[in-house]
Amino acid sequence: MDLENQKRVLDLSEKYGKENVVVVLGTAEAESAGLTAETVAAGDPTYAGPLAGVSLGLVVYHVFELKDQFDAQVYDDQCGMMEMVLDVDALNNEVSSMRKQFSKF
Amino acid sequence: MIKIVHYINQFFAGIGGEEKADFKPEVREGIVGPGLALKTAFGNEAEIVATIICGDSYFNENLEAAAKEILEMVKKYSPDLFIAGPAFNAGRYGVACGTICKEVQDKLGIPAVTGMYIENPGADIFKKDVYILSTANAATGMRQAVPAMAKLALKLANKEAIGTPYEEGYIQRGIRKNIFREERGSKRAVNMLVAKLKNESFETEYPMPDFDRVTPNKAILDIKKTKIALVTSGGIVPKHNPDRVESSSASKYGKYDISGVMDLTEETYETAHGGYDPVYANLDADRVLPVDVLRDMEKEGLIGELHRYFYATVGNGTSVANSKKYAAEIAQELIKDGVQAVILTST
Amino acid sequence: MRLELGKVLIKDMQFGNQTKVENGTLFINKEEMLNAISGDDRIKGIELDIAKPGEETRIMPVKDVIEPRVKVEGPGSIFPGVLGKADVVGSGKTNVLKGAAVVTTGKIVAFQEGIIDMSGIGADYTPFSKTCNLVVVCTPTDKLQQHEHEQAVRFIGLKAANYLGEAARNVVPDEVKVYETLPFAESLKQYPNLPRVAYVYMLQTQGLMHDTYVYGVDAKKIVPTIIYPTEVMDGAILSGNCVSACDKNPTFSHCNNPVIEDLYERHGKDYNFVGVIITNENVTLMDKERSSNWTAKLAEFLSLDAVIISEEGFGNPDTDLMMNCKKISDKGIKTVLITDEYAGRDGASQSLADADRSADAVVTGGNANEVIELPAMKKVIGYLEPADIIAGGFDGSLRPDGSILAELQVITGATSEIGFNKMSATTL
Amino acid sequence: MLKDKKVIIIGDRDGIPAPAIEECIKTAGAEVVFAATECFV
Amino acid sequence: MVKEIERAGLPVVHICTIVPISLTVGANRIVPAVAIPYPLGNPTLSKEDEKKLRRGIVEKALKALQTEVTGQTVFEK
Amino acid sequence: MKFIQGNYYDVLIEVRDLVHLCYELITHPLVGSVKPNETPYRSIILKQGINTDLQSVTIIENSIQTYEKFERMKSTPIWSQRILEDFQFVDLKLFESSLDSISLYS
Repeated sequence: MDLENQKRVLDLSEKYGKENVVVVLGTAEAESAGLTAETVAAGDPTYAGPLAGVSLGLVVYHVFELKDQFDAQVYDDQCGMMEMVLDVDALNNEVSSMRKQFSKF
Repeated sequence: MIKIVHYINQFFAGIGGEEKADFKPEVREGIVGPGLALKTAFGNEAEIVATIICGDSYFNENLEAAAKEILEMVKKYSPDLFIAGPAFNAGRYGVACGTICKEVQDKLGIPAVTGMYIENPGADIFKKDVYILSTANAATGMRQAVPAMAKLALKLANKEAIGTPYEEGYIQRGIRKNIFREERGSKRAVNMLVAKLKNESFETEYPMPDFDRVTPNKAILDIKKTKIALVTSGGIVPKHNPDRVESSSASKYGKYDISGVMDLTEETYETAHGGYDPVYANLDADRVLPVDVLRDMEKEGLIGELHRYFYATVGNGTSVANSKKYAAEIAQELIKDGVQAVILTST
Repeated sequence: MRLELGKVLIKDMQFGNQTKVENGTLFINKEEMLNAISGDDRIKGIELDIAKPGEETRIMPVKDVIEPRVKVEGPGSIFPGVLGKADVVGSGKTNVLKGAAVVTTGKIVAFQEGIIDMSGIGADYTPFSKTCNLVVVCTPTDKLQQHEHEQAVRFIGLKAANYLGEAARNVVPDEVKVYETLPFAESLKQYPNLPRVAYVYMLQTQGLMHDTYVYGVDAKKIVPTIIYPTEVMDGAILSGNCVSACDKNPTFSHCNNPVIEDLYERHGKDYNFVGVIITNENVTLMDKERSSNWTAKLAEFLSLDAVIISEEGFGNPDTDLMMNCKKISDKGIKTVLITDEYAGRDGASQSLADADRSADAVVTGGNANEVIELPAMKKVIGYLEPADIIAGGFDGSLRPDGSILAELQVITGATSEIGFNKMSATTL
Repeated sequence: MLKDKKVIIIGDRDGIPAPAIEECIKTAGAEVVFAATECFV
Repeated sequence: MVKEIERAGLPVVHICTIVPISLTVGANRIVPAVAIPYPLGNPTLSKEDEKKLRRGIVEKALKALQTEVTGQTVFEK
Repeated sequence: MKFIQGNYYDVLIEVRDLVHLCYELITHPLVGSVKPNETPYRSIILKQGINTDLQSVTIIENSIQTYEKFERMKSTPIWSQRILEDFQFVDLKLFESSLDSISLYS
């Protein structure tokens, strides 16, 4: 995950309180989805960024997991196309497994 | 407790990417970046007392000075163990990790470990000298790399016997080590013979030196429009060898402008090659590098263009790693300059 | 050709009143034996000594190791063409004093190598620490030429083994093993469906102290030829090679060639072992070309499917090995090679002086350059001083306390290229 | 689930980009405090 | 060396004296040369003849570059 | 017959230069099992040819590499006269054996 973005996540979670922050991902590949989820929940697994060794424990979802929460029409317009192309199950599994392991809220 | 100094680059120190690659060596007390992961892996057995950070460009462009500077930093902490990286597939980071590990090992007598992806150029250059843990090609492999590196590092620090590359996960060093096998040699030979007869798999105990092959590139369609470059391992250089290309064990190569040069003469060119009688090449370097003929052909329109630079190394005694490195660099430059085909001459 | 090999197991060796085998002990009448082996006026004196497994004894510099054997039935005698007539051997019955060996020692030239330690770490590397050894120490007359000296010691060793072998003539062997190879046409009929394999046996043949003899003929003067495996067991091939201790084949190893033994093990099951092609390792390139052409030709002539090729020695034989491998492979015959390595003390250098792509199945006897520390021994038979100058030794090799720091090269049979040992090397 | 939460969006140039996710989030009654699109290749 | 240039995507012809070495180092298009101290020359010839000889070798090299090959190929004298 | 004042290596280098000038190796430069970092003596037989002999080049280059490998491990010691004479003797015997082999077909 981008080093700049790690910094923003760190700052924002301090500003608003970790329990109030939710991270939503739009990642295309299961592997990078998992890594990003791990970064914001457990810390940067590559140990290169500001989140190295920092376990924020943030709640993290892939956008596909939240389908029911959104206006169906908007979701369909924005995400419908990619939902057909990408491996939704793999992505959801990867992110939810990270969430279950590392999210504290 | 075992004291460790850890070396990382500017990226893993969170300083920045390519734009910060000229970052000069700096030492920080305690742990930075991937050191955190190492700390977890080491538990109570070892402690990272300092982290040295250096930009990849800075290191590679100031190789000797940087190595010296870093060595001094390491010395101050008199650690029991030195760890660099892991560098994954980052080429210059890999070279830096390898260089500094070798220096620390050779000059300070401190065991050193690094980690790299097997195709990292640093791995090829340093695998003989340094234990390099085989890692994934990107930093996402940190989680797998670190515990294995820590394990190997602890063994080295405690002077325990190091197992095979397969057992320990390091990149094969190419070092032959005597072992005792289950069966006597003749029995092993018979087993191998039977496996070979039955077309079953078997493993040779002594692999022949590398016979790696490359698929040939497509032929040139219109040679009359082709820009051709000359490269030689015959050591042809301008008179008096301005770049001091060495007569053997070449540690550099030369790149020479031949725009306007129609013929290589005794007064202007010579050979730096130490592997053969140089008299004939010194009298007429075209005998090794046919500039005169190619100029004629260029004039006659038989070829598109002769590239304005030629490249020269000496073939003998050049280490495989070096010659690979030079050739890769030369090839990149040639492609950038729009060269479409190469004539390489060897003695 | 069918040979019954009777093994008389020897567990102990002692000097006694009569030379005989009793309950696994070989008693030797020293007087009688000295009488039997002396008579060469080039040798001033001969001493006999015994070295047994586990003793703190070092033998050096070792020239040859010979196993005592005796021909009980069938044509010829042991060491044909040398001690007896050049009759074709390899059939009938032969008895062996299994567990006994004759070891010859001598300073033929100043830089001699060849160490056998009977205990300690060095003993793990040589097969001859496991045998009860009768050591023959010969003192040459003054100013004896080296090649005369070499020849005298070689003959005395053979005579000694022959003398001891006689002790097994009338003993009922503890174990009998039968080895049989049929004439080629019959052998094909016997196993029509099995792949045909042979053993290409390379012999060191370069000159003084680098020679091998076949039925008494200097093997550099032969062209590659075919022999029955059992001929080798009766002493058809003898060593006159005493330079490279670790990877030369002493006469003992020729008679007990493990490649032949192990090829027999699966003969008739996985393949048909049809015979042995012996070839040489010469000094001139033309000879090398000719010999390798001939081995390949013979391999083709026998319609072989696969061969095992073993090397002897270091450096230029690598060229012979690769030539043999390449030319035989080019005929569509599969090859397995046995060699050893000189990869440097750190193991980082190129192991062989030659290489070929076809050599894709190689068994190695290990890196001869690896350094080993041999502890001091209570007793030294032979001469300790050469340690400094033996191959693989170096200045300061021999320490004041009698221990030796040297490369494995110095140990007789350590990196056997006919696969005598379990030692090998791997890439780290 | 999302109501009244502060949402950080990490989109993917090759997956769902941040602005698209943002549109959706708005319909769930949450506040987007940061949105970025990464390129993961 | 020749292998790395080929690997980078440039067709390369190797003019060398010792063909087996060229085969070992993995060149694909190989043109044999004259002798080690003078791969593209011959001091016993006159200047003109020597240049003619050299031109012959270079022409063969260019032909090699224009020839499609699938594996290691030696363009004989 | 050319005598090279120097050591094993100097002989190898001279032979390499000759090979590059179209001489052909008759005997293998690493003849015998005496290691290159032991003996200071070496006799090698060559014959003048017309073209560079490929096999000779490969062999001499490999031999030089082998020599360098051994020399890196441990350089040839300074031997006493007695040992030097023995090395001379072995070199002579190997040389004679080469001559014997050659006379078989010339």
